[in-house]
Amino acid sequence: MSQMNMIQAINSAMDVMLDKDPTVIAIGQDIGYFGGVFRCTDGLQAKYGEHRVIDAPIAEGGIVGSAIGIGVNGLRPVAEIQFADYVYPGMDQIISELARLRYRSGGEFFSPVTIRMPCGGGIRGGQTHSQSPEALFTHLSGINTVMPSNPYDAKGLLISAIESDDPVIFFEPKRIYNGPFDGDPDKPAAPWSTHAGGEVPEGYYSIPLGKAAVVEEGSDLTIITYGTMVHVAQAAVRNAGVSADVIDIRTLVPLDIETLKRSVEKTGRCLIAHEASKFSGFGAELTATVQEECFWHLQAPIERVAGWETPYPHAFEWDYFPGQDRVLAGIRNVMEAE
Amino acid sequence: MSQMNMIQAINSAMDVMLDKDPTVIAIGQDIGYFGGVFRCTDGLQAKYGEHRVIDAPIAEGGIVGSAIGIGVNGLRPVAEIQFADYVYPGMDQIISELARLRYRSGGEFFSPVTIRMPCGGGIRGGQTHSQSPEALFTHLSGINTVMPSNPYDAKGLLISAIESDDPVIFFEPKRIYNGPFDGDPDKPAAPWSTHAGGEVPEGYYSIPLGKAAVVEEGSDLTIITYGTMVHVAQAAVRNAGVSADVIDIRTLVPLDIETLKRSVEKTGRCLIAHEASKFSGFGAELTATVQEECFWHLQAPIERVAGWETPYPHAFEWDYFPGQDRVLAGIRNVMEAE
Amino acid sequence: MTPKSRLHIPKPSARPGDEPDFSYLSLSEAGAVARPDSNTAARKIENLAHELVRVLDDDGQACGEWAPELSPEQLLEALRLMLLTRQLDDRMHRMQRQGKISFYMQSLGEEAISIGQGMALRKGDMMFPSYRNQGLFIQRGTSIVDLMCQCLSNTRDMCKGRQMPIMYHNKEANLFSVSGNLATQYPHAVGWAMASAIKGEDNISAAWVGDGSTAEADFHYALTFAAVYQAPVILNVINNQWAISTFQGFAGGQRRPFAARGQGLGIPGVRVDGNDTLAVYAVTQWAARRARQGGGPTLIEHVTYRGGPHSTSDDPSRYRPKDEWDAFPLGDPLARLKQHLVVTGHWSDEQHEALKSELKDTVTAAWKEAISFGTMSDGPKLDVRSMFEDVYKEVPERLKRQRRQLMALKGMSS
Amino acid sequence: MTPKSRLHIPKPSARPGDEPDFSYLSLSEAGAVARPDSNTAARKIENLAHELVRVLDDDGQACGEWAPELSPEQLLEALRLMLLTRQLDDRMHRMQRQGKISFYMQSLGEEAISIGQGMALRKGDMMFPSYRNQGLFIQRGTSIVDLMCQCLSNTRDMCKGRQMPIMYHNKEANLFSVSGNLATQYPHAVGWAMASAIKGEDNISAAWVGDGSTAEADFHYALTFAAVYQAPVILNVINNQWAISTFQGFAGGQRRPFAARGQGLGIPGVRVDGNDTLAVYAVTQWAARRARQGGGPTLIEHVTYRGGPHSTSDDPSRYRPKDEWDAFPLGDPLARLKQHLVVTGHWSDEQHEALKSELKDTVTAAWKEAISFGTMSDGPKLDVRSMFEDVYKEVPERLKRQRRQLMALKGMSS
Ligand SMILES: Cc1ncc(C[n+]2csc(CCOP(=O)(O)OP(=O)(O)O)c2C)c(N)n1
Ligand SMILES: Cc1ncc(C[n+]2csc(CCOP(=O)(O)OP(=O)(O)O)c2C)c(N)n1
Ligand SMILES: [Mg+2]
Ligand SMILES: [Mg+2]
Repeated sequence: MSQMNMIQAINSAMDVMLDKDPTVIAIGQDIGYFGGVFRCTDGLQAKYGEHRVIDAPIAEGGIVGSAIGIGVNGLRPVAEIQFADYVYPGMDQIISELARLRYRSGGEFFSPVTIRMPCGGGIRGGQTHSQSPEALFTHLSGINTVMPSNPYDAKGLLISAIESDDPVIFFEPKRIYNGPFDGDPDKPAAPWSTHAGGEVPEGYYSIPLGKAAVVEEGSDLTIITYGTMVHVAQAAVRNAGVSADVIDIRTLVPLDIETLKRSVEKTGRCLIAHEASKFSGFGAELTATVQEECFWHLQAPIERVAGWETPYPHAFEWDYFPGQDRVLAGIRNVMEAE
Repeated sequence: MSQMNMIQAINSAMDVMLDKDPTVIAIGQDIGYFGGVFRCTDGLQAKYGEHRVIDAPIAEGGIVGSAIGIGVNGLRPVAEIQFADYVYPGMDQIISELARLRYRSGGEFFSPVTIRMPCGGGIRGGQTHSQSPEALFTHLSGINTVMPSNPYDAKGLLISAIESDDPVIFFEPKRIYNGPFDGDPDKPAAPWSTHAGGEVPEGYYSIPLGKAAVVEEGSDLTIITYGTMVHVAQAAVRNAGVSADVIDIRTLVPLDIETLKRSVEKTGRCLIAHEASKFSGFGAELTATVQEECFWHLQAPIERVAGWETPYPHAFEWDYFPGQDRVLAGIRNVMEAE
Repeated sequence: MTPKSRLHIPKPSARPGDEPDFSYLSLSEAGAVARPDSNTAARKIENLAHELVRVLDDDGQACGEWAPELSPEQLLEALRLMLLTRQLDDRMHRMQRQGKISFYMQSLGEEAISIGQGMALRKGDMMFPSYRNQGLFIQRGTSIVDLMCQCLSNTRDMCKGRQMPIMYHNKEANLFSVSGNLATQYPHAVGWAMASAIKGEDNISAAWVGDGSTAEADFHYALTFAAVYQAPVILNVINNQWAISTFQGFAGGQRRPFAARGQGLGIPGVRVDGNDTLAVYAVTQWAARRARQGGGPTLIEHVTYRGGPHSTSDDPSRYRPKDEWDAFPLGDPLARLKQHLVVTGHWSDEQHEALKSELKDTVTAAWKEAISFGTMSDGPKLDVRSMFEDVYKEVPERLKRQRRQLMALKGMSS
Repeated sequence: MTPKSRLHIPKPSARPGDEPDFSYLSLSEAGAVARPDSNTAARKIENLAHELVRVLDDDGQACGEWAPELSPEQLLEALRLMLLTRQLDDRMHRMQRQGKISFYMQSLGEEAISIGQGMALRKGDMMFPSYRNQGLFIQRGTSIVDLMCQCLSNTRDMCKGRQMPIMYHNKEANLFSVSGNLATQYPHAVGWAMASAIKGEDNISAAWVGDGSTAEADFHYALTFAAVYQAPVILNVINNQWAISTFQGFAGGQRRPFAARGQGLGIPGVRVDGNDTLAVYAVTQWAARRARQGGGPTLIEHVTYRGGPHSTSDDPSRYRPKDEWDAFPLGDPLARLKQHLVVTGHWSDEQHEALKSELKDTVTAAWKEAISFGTMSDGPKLDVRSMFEDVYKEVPERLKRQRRQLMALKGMSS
């Protein structure tokens, strides 16, 4: 066991897999000699060589497209998109090719590409370094979508993603790369060493895709969330003194419906929180799923707490994505509804 | 008034606007000399010249990107993407540029681009001529999304889209280009002349974006849908003899929540239908919205009837997207739930 | 606004009713272009992108440095495969017209490219075809029945009914799955070649797109990655003059040959007579050797003509002269190879007619066999349950549930 | 696997600790490149993409056919604007270091490009800048205070707080909104130019990207559309040798100059000494005339060096020699223009120092004024309600409701 922040945990997952499986290769902008703009691949090129940790041209579609071909030829590529905000030039290769290759070839071809990308706001990065586009990927059949909320999960889930023969979109909430964040921008960031998820085994382990984690147990309501918002929700619950199940879904696709169901059937009340805009955000699917599965147990409308429906605004980011106050207001709505 | 099918109505909308507003131009693959693969721009280049109805290279990102620049320079471009399945190379320009330009420039720049594209299945087009990707666009702040279900609406809504200073994604369900389709592939297609929506004024008129149409009135349940599925739902309701409000939302963004609310508050039961895959499809947002707005009126879980969560399959398309049988099964679920 | 517009709008040389006019095509004499060593530096051979490598002259004689060493047997085999491709296309086109399949795309007039290139590559080389490369499948031994079954989406369809007709693949034969999205296979081929280089293998890859598709982003991505990493890949542009209704000028063809597209990245380009099987073979062999030797990518432009409609959904008489193909200066690839074999004494008109009718019978027999595995209306049907497979490696719970729902609705057991 | 890999991995000429090495840069002597007429056919001037247009020689004298007719006043104005740009950059970089703004990007070493090109274009010409073209904003008269207010996201921010620092725009001055997504502005510029041609106007447009950004799809789209429609546009590539940590070889720069990228589409390319204000001006004027005369697009590669870190988030000492800029053979654009003015008798060291301290004061005064409109921590603040505006032309009901929700939470009136 070691103390790791999320960057170190991701780096460690890459290291473990590059070491364990000679077919694993990494490709992305600035990931090689430099070690990545967030240093998630620091030291890996020195260790595994520039033929396995490969700097790429600034061409997201080319990175995804060539990674598909690399995967078809028996290697196992982990591609990095420098920021999730820059994935869109690669959308066609992801949607039309990566997600559909196995299906369209009657199961004969596939490409086990993992695409890592930092997402989310709170680093004063403005609209091109802060987006949370995860919902878009969850509508595609044929790929899985993951977003961890702590170093332990990040490493275990990334290893599963790399090992999976299905393509995985792996979102890394950059706001919590260095420590959990409770939604209060004025408070100094807590280091991961203060958090159980900061204890990370150095070697190989994996966490299966498709299993949610109940990170807080309670009886009054269920909060379903993922990524940075897990910590904001936990803090809100603690500070408000309500008794809530806080569920970190960890993988958006496949979604662990059983865990959600068990909790909402117990509490009868449900709040869903994410940073992305509300309209057609992933909270829409979560809401629809919960109301389908748990309708008769619901004692109040499911509440969505989400980013406003504007592009990500630089100056107002703390007012844009939900902090504890909005989670709390949501909790009040859910608890008082009748 | 004339009898028009949907292709003629769209052609007429383009004609009216090219004639009325000298700044309107059209650009797209094969739309000029040839008149479009579905003939939606037939005759328009001959009438308005090849400098206003412009054939484009096969480069969707270039079409959207150059249209943005054309729009910034005071013209009003209507871009055609040959099939919605081919919009993805243009995603970055749509998401990062078109949708955000007004916002990021403090309101000083905008580009009034309309992007037309045929969508949906049922023409034996396989996975690259049949997709329904509308949900992806509804999550983006800064653009509107429209999908008409008949010639009258198509013309009126397209004229509004072209006149709008906000960008519009305009989906044309190609299955009903030539006539309404009730979901039964074995029945000969009914011509638009048998449908009230096939009566179309020849000149200028517009239908505001953001207003749903109640196309069928009833009391037992509310069916919310759009595009081709409007006709499938209507046929299912008629054949089953249930009394339902069938609501054609017509514009997905902005969504006419008031009309949905009024109906569901009246009926207490709600079914949502679309061709696209269910998971994170637009039905998720519709479900979430309805349960938020009408929770206390709901007597049964909201039911989603949608495409299966696979890529679009060529051979099984009639089993893939919902026909009357699945709508009926959904209606039974909603009506019998307790 | 129009009267004062100064925008340049590309115009084809002829429209319906006009005389066909190919004066815009710059041609070289057969044998006229020198053949440099396959490891010559790219900047020394920029001429190859502008001239036209041709081997067969008007009399059907092979001439010049590019004339490949192919035995009469090999050439006869090429002829047979080209004829088979054409017979298959003809049959399937008619089957679509009769409503037996939903869609089809012929490669009429372009057969020399797939067959010639297929013969010049090794079994271990990976191919990333476009939808007009059925010849590659035939050359690599995919059975005609298999191709037909794919078009029928029947119980023996290699795609299990998941794709439109002609979107074949053949895993064992190293033929990648054809996509309906234009040019997406280009970066795949480059990635595949990168992996081959990383593994230290000497297999190369090849990809094909049409003239129109060069405008897509993936064309640029592929060229950039190929140049940066010097990937062992052959990138082919099949310039058949048309992209549905737009002529190649709408992809920039009025300005420079497509073979020159990579010059700004130092990728050598070779412009070849795509209707000359020998030239196509020779150029491909040259590029393959270059790639295998570590010389990186080559871009090959095949100058040819789309002899048929774009697809069965198309009507070219709306946008180009009906007799344009007849006027195409590079002729018909099949007729030219036949002529070569005849003038060199290895073939005769009688033999040709006999082969034609033999292959017609082959195709007819294949069709009979293919439809025995099911058609759109009759015979065995794909199991609808299979629709839920291969989305992921394992069928996830959600899809199992959806499968049960569908089966219940259809009153079938799941 | 690595030992046998045959993949080519581009390597920069020097890494931290190594001697800087620019031997890979091919240079021409000042005055050595002939200046063709601006309407010369593209194929006749392909040399311009490979040579290097230079006007100022090592002694600061202007020489050769490209030497532009610029008065001493104009040159002094260029010097002033370049100096102002550098002073502003220096100040803002330091302000970020002190936590006063969240982010900044200097144009250190690249000032000649924006200022020289700005001077060569007309007021009606539209500019689509990248994030390292602050000089264009300065040259077109945007006040320093306005630029600072944008970086502060304060009450006078032209972007109303919606974008990170340096993502300026200036509608009145025909400067498009800078985007954080690389290269997206390239097709916009082409579209704008197409519209200008359609309207029959003779305004042209210009766009800028970095060497690394040429790998993006939008670069290809823009070149293709520009070539096909012969759009009146100047497409600039600022080759400052680095793209964050990757040197220009990762965008294909090891193979051919970026100026050659359009040759496969018949777009003339001109490679110019980007640190030579006179050469930059002359080449831009040439390309602008060509475009206005209907000669279509020109691609200009400016050879320069990124003197500072990529941004305030970057530490270049991790990936390149600390003293690389000092060794850059094309020097410092500011020093070179100054030298020219000194040797031609129009300027002196004393005047230069005086101007520097005057501009420093200007910048200091501007900063004082700017922060009076608010900083990240103090002073007037943008009204948070404005966050909901400009998503659409009118604020839709949904956003009004969300605004009310936020206001209620903050205990403010909506
Ligand atoms: C991304 C994308 N855009 C548009 C289309 C529609 N489309 C199919 S084929 C075609 C023309 C292609 O022309 P070309 O590349 O010259 O190939 P050819 O058909 O001549 O072999 C078009 C526009 C598509 N399949 N994919
Ligand atoms: C689409 C996209 N991908 C990646 C990035 C991240 N990024 C920002 S600047 C940069 C390097 C750009 O280098 P270059 O084009 O040479 O311009 P320079 O910074 O040298 O002026 C990268 C990779 C981005 N902003 N947008
Ligand atoms: Mg073609
Ligand atoms: Mg650079």
